[in-house]
Amino acid sequence: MSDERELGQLAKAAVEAMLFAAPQPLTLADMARASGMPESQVHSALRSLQEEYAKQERGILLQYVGQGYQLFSRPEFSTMIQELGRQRQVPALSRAALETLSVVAYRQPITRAEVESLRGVRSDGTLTTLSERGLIAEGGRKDTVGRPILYVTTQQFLVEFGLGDLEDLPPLPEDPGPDEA
Amino acid sequence: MSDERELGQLAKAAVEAMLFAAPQPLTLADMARASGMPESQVHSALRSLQEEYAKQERGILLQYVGQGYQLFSRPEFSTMIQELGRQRQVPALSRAALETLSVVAYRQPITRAEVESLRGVRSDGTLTTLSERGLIAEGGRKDTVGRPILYVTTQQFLVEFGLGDLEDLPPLPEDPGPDEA
Amino acid sequence: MVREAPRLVLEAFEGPLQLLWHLIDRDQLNIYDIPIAHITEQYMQYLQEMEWQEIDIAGDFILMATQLVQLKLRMLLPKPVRDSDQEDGEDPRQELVDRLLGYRAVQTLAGQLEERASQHSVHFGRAVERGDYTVRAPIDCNAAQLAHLMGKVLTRAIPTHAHISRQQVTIGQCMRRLLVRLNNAWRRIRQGASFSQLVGPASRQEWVMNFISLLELIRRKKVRAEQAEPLTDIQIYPYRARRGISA
Repeated sequence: MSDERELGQLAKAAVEAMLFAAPQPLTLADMARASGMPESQVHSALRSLQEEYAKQERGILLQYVGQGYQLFSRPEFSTMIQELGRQRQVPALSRAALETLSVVAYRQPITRAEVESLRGVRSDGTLTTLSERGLIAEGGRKDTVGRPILYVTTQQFLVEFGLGDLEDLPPLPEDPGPDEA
Repeated sequence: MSDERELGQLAKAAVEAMLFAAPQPLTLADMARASGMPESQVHSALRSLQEEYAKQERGILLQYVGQGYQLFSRPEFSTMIQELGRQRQVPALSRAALETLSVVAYRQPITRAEVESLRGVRSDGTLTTLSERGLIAEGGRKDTVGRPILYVTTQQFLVEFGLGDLEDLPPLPEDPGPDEA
Repeated sequence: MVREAPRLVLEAFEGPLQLLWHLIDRDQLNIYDIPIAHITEQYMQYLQEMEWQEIDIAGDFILMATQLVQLKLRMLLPKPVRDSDQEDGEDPRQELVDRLLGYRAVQTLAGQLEERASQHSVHFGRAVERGDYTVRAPIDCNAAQLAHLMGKVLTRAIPTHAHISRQQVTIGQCMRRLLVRLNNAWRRIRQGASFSQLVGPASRQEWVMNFISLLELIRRKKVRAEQAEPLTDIQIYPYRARRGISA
């Protein structure tokens, strides 16, 4: 009896750990496969976790969204969390990095050499910074000599700049274009 | 009396929510500012959360890293989590870079020349790599001829190496001295 | 003299101090009483046998070699007349010993740090993009500023780089071609077309051109574009589909 309780406790902890750390919503099958537990056990662990979160006035909650389970912070604390987001500044991007980012955004996919030719300065450092920040990524190789890397902006770029899509990029100022040129 | 308990419960839930949602370690000050609670209350909420996580056989734990608090999954579930697609983030540094990093960590603030004299080799390349990785940064200039750059480790260094503070660095190996040799 | 020596790669050693430690360990020498003549000889032999691949590192090894030779000479010379400032019996090897011990400490620390990181790596923080209530990392810039910066880049780039203007002509051609094809598709089936259909088989260069053209067409309200999700194909419609295409 006490063994069973302990097992249940362990299953709950395992499920909580998986939900906490997994990069996407998890299905019963995902968790069963990863943990080696039967789905029924995962399921009852999920149920008791959900109850516990609800009962104990916790800061997080468990929801079934789409086709998987996911942890969320409780909505009543979202103001605080937004407040935190406003305060904690990720180190601001340098002017050079922003410039490189705009070139990639408007001219993607684009090679380093093309970025440099447009900016007129070496840009490998800023491209690295932007990649590390997750704002740009490799989007294949160009079919020319040396098959250089092509850079594109990422989904995170759209999210962080509040853009729905690349088409939401603001129009370029005073770009003459073929018709008016 | 019951009000006080309720307030404590609410503080704990708020702190948990903030820690859960934040993508990086949060300081006491961060959480106090965002929630409007006094730091002392945030502190006691952190303590009771930490105790609870430890006592209740939970899937997550609370750690002090990079001068802030962060939630992590418990290490015993790391295999499952890797099974679900997360990868262990061990800083991939060359031996030379690690050596340079430890010199900077223990001797900061330190100039390039001082690093090189300790290591016996040129270290400009590894210092650049470490700066680009965000593990070290310029921390002013030394007041000597040429005003050389002084290097210090960053918060990211603490975070990536799981250190709360510089005092958490492993102790310096003791020099046995000629007697014991 | 041709000699069959084991080919050692210099980079196997991080530096001269590591090489010296290798020799000390190999020959089981006492660090506090290093036989300088012996170690210098061994060190020089290594240097001769090594492959020199990176001149920067080679310099560090050679510097150490000269320091060792100097030290050896000092050991051989009769003791100088006692300097009033210098303590009696100061061992000329002391500085080298200090450096070697310092270096070994550094190596130990590097190992400990690595171990530390490895222990920490089984702690997973949350994967951050997830969840509706997650904090977004704020960026000190907005999309309008990006456009502004890009505009500046362009005005700076156009006069100095001839191929930029050539590219702009090509974009014009691309835009017209895209519109004609879209127009045809619309007349034929009264439906929009996907970007990849419109472009057809093309080189990457042409894809770039076409995409830029598309952005420009959108900006000028010649076409509307929809994309269900990032990285999926883009559906394009004439901007005023009911009235046909103005171009």
